[in-house]
Amino acid sequence: MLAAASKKQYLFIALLVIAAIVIGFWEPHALIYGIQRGSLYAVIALPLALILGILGVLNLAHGEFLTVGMYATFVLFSRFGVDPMLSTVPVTLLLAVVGVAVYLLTIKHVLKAGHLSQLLITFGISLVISELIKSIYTTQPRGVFTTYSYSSTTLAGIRFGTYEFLYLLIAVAVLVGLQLFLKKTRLGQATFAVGQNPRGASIVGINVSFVYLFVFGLSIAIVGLASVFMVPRVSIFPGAGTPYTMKSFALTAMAGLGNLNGILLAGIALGIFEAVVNAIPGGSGWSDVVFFGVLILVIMTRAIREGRR
Amino acid sequence: AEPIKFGAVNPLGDITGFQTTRAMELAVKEINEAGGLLGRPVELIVVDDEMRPEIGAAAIDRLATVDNVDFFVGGMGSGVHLAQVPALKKYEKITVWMGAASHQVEIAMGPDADWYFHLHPWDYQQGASYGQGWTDIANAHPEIGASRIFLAYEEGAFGTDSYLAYLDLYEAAKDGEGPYGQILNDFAGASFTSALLGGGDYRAMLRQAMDFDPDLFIWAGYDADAVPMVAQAMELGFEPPLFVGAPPGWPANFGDNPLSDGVILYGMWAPALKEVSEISNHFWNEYIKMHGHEPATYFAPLGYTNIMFLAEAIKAAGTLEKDAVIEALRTIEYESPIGAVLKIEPSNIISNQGFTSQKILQYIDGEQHVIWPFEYATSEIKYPFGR
Amino acid sequence: MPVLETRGLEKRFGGLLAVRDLSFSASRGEILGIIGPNGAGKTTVINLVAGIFPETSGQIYFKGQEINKLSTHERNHLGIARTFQSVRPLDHFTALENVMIGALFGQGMHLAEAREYAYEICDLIGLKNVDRSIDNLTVLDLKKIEIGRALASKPDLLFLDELMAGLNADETAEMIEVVRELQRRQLTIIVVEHIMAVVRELTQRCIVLDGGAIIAEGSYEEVAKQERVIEAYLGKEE
Amino acid sequence: MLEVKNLDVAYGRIQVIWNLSLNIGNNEVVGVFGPNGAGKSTLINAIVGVVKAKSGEITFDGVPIHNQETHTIARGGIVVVPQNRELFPAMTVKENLRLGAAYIPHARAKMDETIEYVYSLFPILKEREKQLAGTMSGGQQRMLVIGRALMSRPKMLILDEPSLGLQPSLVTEMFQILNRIKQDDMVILLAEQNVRQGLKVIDRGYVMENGRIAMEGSIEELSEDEHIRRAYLGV
Amino acid sequence: MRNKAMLIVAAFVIAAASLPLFAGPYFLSVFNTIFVYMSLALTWDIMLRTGQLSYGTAGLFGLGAYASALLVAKAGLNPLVSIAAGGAFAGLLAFFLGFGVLRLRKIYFSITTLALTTVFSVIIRNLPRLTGGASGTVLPRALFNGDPGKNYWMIYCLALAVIAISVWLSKSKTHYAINAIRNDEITARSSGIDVFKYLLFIFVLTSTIQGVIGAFYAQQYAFVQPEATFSMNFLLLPLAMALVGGVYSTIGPVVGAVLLGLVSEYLKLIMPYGHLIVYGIIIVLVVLFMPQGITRAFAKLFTRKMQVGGVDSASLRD
Ligand SMILES: Nc1ncnc2c1ncn2[C@@H]1O[C@H](COP(=O)(O)OP(=O)(O)OP(=O)(O)O)[C@@H](O)[C@H]1O
Ligand SMILES: Nc1ncnc2c1ncn2[C@@H]1O[C@H](COP(=O)(O)OP(=O)(O)OP(=O)(O)O)[C@@H](O)[C@H]1O
Ligand SMILES: [Mg+2]
Ligand SMILES: [Mg+2]
Repeated sequence: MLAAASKKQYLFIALLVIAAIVIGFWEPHALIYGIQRGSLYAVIALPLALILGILGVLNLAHGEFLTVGMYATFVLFSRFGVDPMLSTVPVTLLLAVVGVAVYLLTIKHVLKAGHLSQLLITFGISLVISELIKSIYTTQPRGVFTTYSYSSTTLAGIRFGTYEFLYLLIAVAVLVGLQLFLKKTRLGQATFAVGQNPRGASIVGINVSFVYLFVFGLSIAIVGLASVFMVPRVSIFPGAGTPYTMKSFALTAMAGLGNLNGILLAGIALGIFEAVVNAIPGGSGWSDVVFFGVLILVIMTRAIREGRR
Repeated sequence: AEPIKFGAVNPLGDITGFQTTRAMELAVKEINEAGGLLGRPVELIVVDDEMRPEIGAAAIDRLATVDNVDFFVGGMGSGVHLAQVPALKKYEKITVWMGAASHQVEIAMGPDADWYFHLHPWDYQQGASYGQGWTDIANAHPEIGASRIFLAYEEGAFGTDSYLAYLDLYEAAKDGEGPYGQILNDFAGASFTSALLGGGDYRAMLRQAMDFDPDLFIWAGYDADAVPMVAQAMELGFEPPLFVGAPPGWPANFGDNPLSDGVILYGMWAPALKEVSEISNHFWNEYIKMHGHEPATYFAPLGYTNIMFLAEAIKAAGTLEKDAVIEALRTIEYESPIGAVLKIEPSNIISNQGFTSQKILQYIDGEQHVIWPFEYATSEIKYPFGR
Repeated sequence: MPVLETRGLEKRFGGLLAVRDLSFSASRGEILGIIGPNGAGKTTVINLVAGIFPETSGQIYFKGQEINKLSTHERNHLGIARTFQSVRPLDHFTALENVMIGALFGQGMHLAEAREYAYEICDLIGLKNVDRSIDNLTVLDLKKIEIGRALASKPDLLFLDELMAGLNADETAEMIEVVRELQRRQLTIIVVEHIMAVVRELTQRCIVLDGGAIIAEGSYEEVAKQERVIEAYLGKEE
Repeated sequence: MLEVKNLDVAYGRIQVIWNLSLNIGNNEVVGVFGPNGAGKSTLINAIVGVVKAKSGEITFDGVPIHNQETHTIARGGIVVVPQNRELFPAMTVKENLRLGAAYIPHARAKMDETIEYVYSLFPILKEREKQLAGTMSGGQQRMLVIGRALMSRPKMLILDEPSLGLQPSLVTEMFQILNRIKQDDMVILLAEQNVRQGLKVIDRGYVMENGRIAMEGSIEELSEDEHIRRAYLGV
Repeated sequence: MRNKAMLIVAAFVIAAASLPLFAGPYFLSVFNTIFVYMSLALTWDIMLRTGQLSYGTAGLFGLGAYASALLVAKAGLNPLVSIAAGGAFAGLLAFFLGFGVLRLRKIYFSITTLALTTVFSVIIRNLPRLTGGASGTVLPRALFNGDPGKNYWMIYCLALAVIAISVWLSKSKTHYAINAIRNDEITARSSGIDVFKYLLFIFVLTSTIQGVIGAFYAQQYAFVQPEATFSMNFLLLPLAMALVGGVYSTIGPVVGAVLLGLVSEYLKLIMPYGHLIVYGIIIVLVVLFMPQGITRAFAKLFTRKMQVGGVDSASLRD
């Protein structure tokens, strides 16, 4: 399922690279922005895909966990003067704990109740989290400003911001880490097995409930990691993470369920598409159409091709 | 005695609606402590609209029929308010509405609703008032020009309406007419997706602005866009001489951000007004005393104004009789903590419009200062923006 | 004219040729056995004829008409029905409703009519307590539901894929009776089985598949004697 | 070695096993026979913890296991070949086999060795090493699930209708394999419809009917019983 | 037993119909909204009965709203006619889209319907000449001039019609087809069910209803605006209502809509600030303690083995 890059994927990578080169010559900024934003989308989508693939839960509260991470980073910064970069470890751990707690309190009890109950419970959770944040911090945005997050360099006459390349770095690191974990560790292999057949997994000696707990905790921790690196670049408000739920869902579907590598590719591809449209004067208003248009196109072509086979 | 009931519909989950409500509570408290109106206490009944149109409309029905309020006050978003228009028309109670800037509301309300009073400047009025402001500033400071304006606008109703208004103003300015007639030579705009709606990457748009090389760069978005917008401009090296933001509210502690220095903003009010206005000072102190936090947006003093203005009119009318109160609302003048005298005049369609202009403010050394209108100015303009 | 005829039927799964150059036919009222080792391609043949997935090449004729291009439900309307090797009941329905589905859509009956007919079918195959929800039914009952649903669409051609697997001797005998009764009603039946006693009892003719191709054909007694069949399939036991 | 005492099992409100007791001694191969729906699979599922007992006690080597989770029971040495296979459909044949050993410490050490053994039993599995389990034919999947269970090197092997869907030659072969395993110190519990073949490997058998033990006895006793002969042997 | 149930239902229908005679505009307004969401919840549920989890209710709702509003604003169509036209437009579009979208299953269907919602709203936003763009279009007057009683009766009749359709579907041949499809498509096909035909029928039917409801909504409040009209609320709230009440049934979404609608109004009354937190907690608790929905939980309390809307509760595990 969570397969290594297939032949088709290499073809896609090649196409992406060619497109990237062409765009790079025509509008280098679009390429840069696209890669940066696309990577961010991918980091956030990866854990959603993981939870969807293994637990079968479409987590509607995904973006709210991202928001929680942002506020945690913000609090560390504003109360204790901790630079966001230094918050990486505590916030990631905190979110892991939050994930585990939410799992134990809620998700765990509805795993057998079917995916619709899970959908609803995550919707309820998202409501509770965002309203709770609202009542504590109001809707007024907060921010953590650091100079390094807006530094830029000029290369071959092109000036661009450097910080967001971190997103690419993190995306690759998270992806590689996840793949190594899934392929090379016994727990990772167990994760695959549980995703496909929990009962079969328990029969061969896998502790299924631990795998679920671990996957959920790990995923939310990754969300926390992403949130830390976003904080210096974004406004923090109760709805800050919300739009990423659907974006992540979109990337997961575009990559195809279980295809983690595809998520990074899809993220970057969509990021570049978006950036190109934005670069065209008057284009920005259409960028969502392009984002979702490409998504629909990819899903449809795949469905049609598979239907014929 | 039987209280006089004011029914308010505000989005309580949002900072604007939340603080508006708090400010209204302050006003009601002050009125009652001063003996109420016509010898009767005032009661404020607030219903949350959850920023959902149908909920906002139902709230009107509830206030009118269950709570039997005498007046309607409050209100923020145009989307919610549009849905309330049919209900308001049904009851034709005196309504003093403080928010909802979209001219669509005015169209929906139509010219005949003499019981409807609208306090916030309409979108087109705001555009016009800025033109006036920049003309004044350019006249006062020969080195400052605003002949090339670039407008960045968020893709929703708020931003788009601003853009359309600017296009009209620009058309007029080409013939030397209108508020921008004397200053504007060239105008361009580009849209962006607000961070509030999942955007937040302005760089493509900012690069278009940079290519245009404006004297005045202005963005119409939301508070969530403020910091990333300035910061991304810095990343790109984009430093227009005038960097203006026009969101309805600003992030908490924006002034503490080093990038804020010199950023110009449009708004109806700034905390610094307490230095020049008695009533502003009063409002500021009392609000903090009562609620323990500072008013963050101009909606707080506007909410206070909303109640006080209506109360003054009732006092002036000396009765709750509808025609008399309408007459009073039309004639009285109210010195508002917003930093302006509130006086009703007709706007394009409706006959009872309150404020018609915004102010030009600027972050200087972490504080919001008024730089125009000059009579309320708390500081000289800092020019040019940037280092 | 044979009820079913295939000509040069082939199915490829990636590198694997699961059915190769397969030509056979079945005539009205006949019970044809398809046997062969695990993975020989028996279920695949059923899936091809039923239109679950497309063939790689070859033709399928049903009652003289080429049906290659028809979709599964259209083939069912023409009169092809099948059971599944691992039972696939519709568990939102009662046993009776499962059977009704066949009558409703295979036959285009109205609800009341279909209900009547489903009762009839259940009677025929000896399915009792038909108004129960099916999630605590035994394997035998589930298998009966399979056959009942298939029958309710009044097929001319019926595939039975390992219908007897998992039944004990008693139950098997009961099922054999059911199939016999169907034959008396002029159905063409193709049975796929690994239980040789059943094949011997039921079939007039057998084809033996191995690696997707026919390696023997004839009555069970004939094919069971062939060295190749014994080696590839039956083993030396008994 | 395994002892089941007064077991009651219910699915929701429907009770399917009633006060059932049985035991299996060291080095024994025990068969459970019975008509469809008698509760054989339920009994097996209760032993391996897939369904929870309502009351009663199950001990393995003296250790109570009825409150343990399936994976703990598996690691403790009881492995099942489920009636409905429970494979990992989107994994290859080889991955499925390896998973059989990967989470059982003592089996993991001998993984490579065991896999060769399984391949020697079912050559088709080696040939199809890289095929996805879900695309294997019904009989091939049955081989795979038997192979996967063997990979765990269990102390006790429970087989729920292992011959289901296997070609005749393999059925024979499989029972031969069981005969061989039985000599390697393994306890086996076998539920079968193919009683004729089953009687060839077991030491002792139980007959279940309606969730209760209807009869218990040695092979001779069972094969001579008139009822058994008629209902299960088809004579 | 059956007669008694019929009597109770009839009493409810009549009581609800006569609400305007004694209830004030506020209650009418609250129930008006409840009926809007109830209808959406039912259509979402009907689609779900085929196994397809649609995220597109807001999109077709919005399209219906826009079609109707623009027909009134630009072509001067009678508002009542325009409501029908809004539904027809949504249905027609669904018919054409269906040929593509209905090839998809599971999350691919869900995300595509969601993506279409965004695509619709962005296209509408970017056609300012026709649609009024981001600031929307205001209609000269509200339906029935905002008369709460008439508006109530209108949406009440619409909701009744949707309930009737839902009940009829659960008694018709189509019920068997779509439940079979949800259960196992291969079995369904093999039993002669034309899967695509039924999916298309249900998709067009539910889309038409969503369009009608959207059109009514637009006419009642006399405006359309992309942000308000394509709001995610028109997806998430019906979804929550159907699930809280109990899916795959008529009674579930109906009860869910009434309950959640009233609860949210009541909560607002007793705690103006922060009531949405409690609302969220209630949803979480309902899922935890009544994962099959309130109606089934209660049905179980009263009868040992009750079937709700023809589906046994055990069949919810899918
Ligand atoms: N989707 C698929 N992809 C790849 N190979 C497949 C697929 N389906 C079947 N096969 C292979 O095709 C061959 C024929 O399978 P089929 O299911 O027809 O066998 P069968 O004769 O029914 O066997 P059995 O008696 O075990 O049921 C097998 O080797 C199987 O592994
Ligand atoms: N998940 C379940 N829910 C409810 N009832 C069940 C469930 N599984 C089995 N049953 C019922 O429990 C009883 C025993 O079933 P079980 O599968 O244990 O029988 P079995 O002896 O293994 O039969 P078979 O030979 O058919 O495999 C049957 O009546 C069956 O319908
Ligand atoms: Mg087969
Ligand atoms: Mg069994």
